[in-house]
Amino acid sequence: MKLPDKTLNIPDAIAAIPDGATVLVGGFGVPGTPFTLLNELARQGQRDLVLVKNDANEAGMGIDHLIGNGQVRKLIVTHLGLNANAIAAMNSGALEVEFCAQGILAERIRAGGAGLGAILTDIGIDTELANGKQLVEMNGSAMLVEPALRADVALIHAAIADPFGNLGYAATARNFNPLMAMAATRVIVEAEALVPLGGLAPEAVETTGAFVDHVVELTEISQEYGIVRR
Amino acid sequence: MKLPDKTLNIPDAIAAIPDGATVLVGGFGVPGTPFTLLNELARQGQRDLVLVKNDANEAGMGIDHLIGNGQVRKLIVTHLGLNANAIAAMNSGALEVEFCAQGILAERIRAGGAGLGAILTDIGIDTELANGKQLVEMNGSAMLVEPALRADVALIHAAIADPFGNLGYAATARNFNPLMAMAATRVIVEAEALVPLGGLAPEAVETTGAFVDHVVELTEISQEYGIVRR
Amino acid sequence: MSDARSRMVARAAQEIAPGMVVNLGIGLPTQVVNHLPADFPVCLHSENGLTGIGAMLPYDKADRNLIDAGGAYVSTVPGSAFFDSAVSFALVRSGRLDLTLLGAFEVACNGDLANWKIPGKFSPGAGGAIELAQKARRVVVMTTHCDRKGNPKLLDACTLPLTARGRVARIYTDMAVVDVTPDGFALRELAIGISVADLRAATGAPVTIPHSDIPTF
Amino acid sequence: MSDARSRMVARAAQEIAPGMVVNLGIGLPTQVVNHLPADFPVCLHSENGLTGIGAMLPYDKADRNLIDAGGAYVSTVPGSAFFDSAVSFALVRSGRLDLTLLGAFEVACNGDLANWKIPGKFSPGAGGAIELAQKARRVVVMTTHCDRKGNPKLLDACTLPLTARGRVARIYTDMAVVDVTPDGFALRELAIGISVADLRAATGAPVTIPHSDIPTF
Repeated sequence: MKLPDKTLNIPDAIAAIPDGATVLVGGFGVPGTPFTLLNELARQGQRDLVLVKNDANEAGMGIDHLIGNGQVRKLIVTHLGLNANAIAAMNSGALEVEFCAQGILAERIRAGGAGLGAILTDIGIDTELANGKQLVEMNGSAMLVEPALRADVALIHAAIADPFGNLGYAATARNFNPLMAMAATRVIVEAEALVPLGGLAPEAVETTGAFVDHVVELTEISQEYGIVRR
Repeated sequence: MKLPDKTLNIPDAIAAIPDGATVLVGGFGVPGTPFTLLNELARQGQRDLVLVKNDANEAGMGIDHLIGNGQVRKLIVTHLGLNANAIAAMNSGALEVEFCAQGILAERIRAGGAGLGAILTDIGIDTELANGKQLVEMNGSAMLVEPALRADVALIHAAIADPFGNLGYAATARNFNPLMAMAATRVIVEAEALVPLGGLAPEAVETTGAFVDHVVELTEISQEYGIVRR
Repeated sequence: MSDARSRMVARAAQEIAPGMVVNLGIGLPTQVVNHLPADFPVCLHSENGLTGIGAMLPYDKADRNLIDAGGAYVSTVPGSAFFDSAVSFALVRSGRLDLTLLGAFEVACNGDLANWKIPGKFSPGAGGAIELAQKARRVVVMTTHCDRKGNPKLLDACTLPLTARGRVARIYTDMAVVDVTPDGFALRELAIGISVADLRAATGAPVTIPHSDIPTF
Repeated sequence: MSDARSRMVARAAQEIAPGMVVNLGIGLPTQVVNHLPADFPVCLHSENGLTGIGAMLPYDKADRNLIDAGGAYVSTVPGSAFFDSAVSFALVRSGRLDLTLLGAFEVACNGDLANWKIPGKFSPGAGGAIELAQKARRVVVMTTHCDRKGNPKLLDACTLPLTARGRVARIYTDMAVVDVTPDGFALRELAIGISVADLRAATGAPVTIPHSDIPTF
């Protein structure tokens, strides 16, 4: 026995995404955003997408390209603060935006990855984020039902991967990536470095390859991944 | 600024546990069981404890000492398979036992550590593990409400720790330890090795010390931690 | 191990397709790996937090911190990964476990499985069995056809507390390969030397017999 | 930064007790760390997955993968740890965050906080603000006493969408230190040069004034 090889090229990995797909996108700001996979998705032009991401990147990078192309029907996000384009698209009605508390978005995705139905939480009670949500009484307190969020596809950025899809992340580029890597039917990973099986120690693996479908190695780290001088 | 120092000696760490406490105990079989902390708890003799653990260890080791001493009022566990003493105590009525599906026990503890109220799951539906549990309807399907499990104390075994309580685990000694280390008011860690701040790389930390209250260094690895020849 | 049981194990090994993530129950199921080629691409999962289970190790070579869910000392392979118990069952529940091979006390012709409790006799707790049986993409049972007293384990309905309802797809026994179909048990293959009459006598529910030749194993 | 604001920041730094885990909101709150001694034992938390935030770094020394939740390039300290976004908010919600210092649009005299949305003008989403405000053990606000137009931010009731209800314990402004008590706002300290009359004029709700001397900062 040996562990299966899941390496693939970028165009073929992205070509498996159909129109209308719900897509989880890793990253918090620049770190951990799979820019190369997103650029290929922009190039291939799949439409009517529902994107789930912490933020909307900044104007001119990452998912902003997809929003600008009109490929995105809906965005589930915790904030849009740094992307004026996305705010404008939301305000004009061109883009449907669902806001979620940051940790609850993380938990909803994790619940999807963990095969749970939902979590019960009091986060957001007394705020407009509770509007329209199912309530359950538990020990005399009202709790919100926050449904698990599972997607068709997850686009993940890793610092290091092996061919089975075991992953390691760099610093705060971890963020939503390990959660999203558990929560999609098709998990596509771009890795800055691809090492042979055994190149990642079992203790150092942050996402087991058992959750991963495709691994692509980045041949260059483009400027988008770099320092942003504001 | 520097990170706080949480090192303490074993008797003082355990002395903070009162009678009647609910105590999470790490480990799956031998690996990850905090034998030294448990032995001190057996020596100090706190009573009326509720223990939460994957299993009941084996006769003559770990929580079996506490059960044998009559210190345990109730045990929440996934199975008792290897401990005939525990099964006998349960069958005689001396020990109350609540069984939980293994992954659901993990999720209930994690939910406690994550400050959630509960998880909704279909695991156990159609089995007697569903008996008496609250049901919620979600999208037309019945889901069980599995309440978050938080405890007064967690007893954790780590391979390596720094004084702030950042932890690393060895191999399958990880198991329930990182989950339990998030889910108690007082988290007490025994570590096989204590390294200075900075001795664990930030990427290698498996539990951030922000969850940990006390760190004790083991001065010897007693026979209980060793290979069991069956 | 009897010859028929050995052939059952070898036959069940063919359940494992390239690329699968597989969880093997304690006991006989773990032995199917002995029938896979050295370069066969598969990922073995252990509930206590390991993907990529390697060979079992003798005590003098064992790592005290590295066991499988049955408590056996095992090794890693290139590409193994460790994780906590929550992640381990996340994998099981979220559809990433392609196959589980489990033992059974009873299997019913509607796919119900009982393999964790005999009231009054054996009630150590289910461990991870309920999640494996309820959520693996394919649930396959491997068991002796009858219990030690000769009573059938393949039944019209389970009498013991259930592990999961309607989840068993196929059963490998020392007498036959039997599928669970919408019409109940359906014979697929017979062990060498077993007749249809033998099988019917040893089975506690009707079994559909194919009209064509019945393969043997 | 004005002198009064500098003194507000310095005064607010005294909120941080040894051993605390602290989350500092974007902007002025992050500056309180400049008023702590080098060996002060504290753990700074960043929502994007970091405990042990080190100094901010200039662009030419920054690590492209190491930012705080506000997007600033930061460094680690000995004992820093990285984790995912779920663990990061697990820490916040489960009571491990001793203190958060947040900015505000409005604070009401019952402790209500509004700091994430101005309908029709500013609605980028709350990010992690709701969880910080709802679950930190102690929620302290640091803000100018009035907005840019001179309107009070400390009010009888919030007019903007709430971040959290009844959670603010204390407010540091460029005019005063004000506690939220069961009887509403209570003055604790005044900025140098500010009178009780100044404070009352700039506050949109009654303020209880102590009978004894009022300390200044």
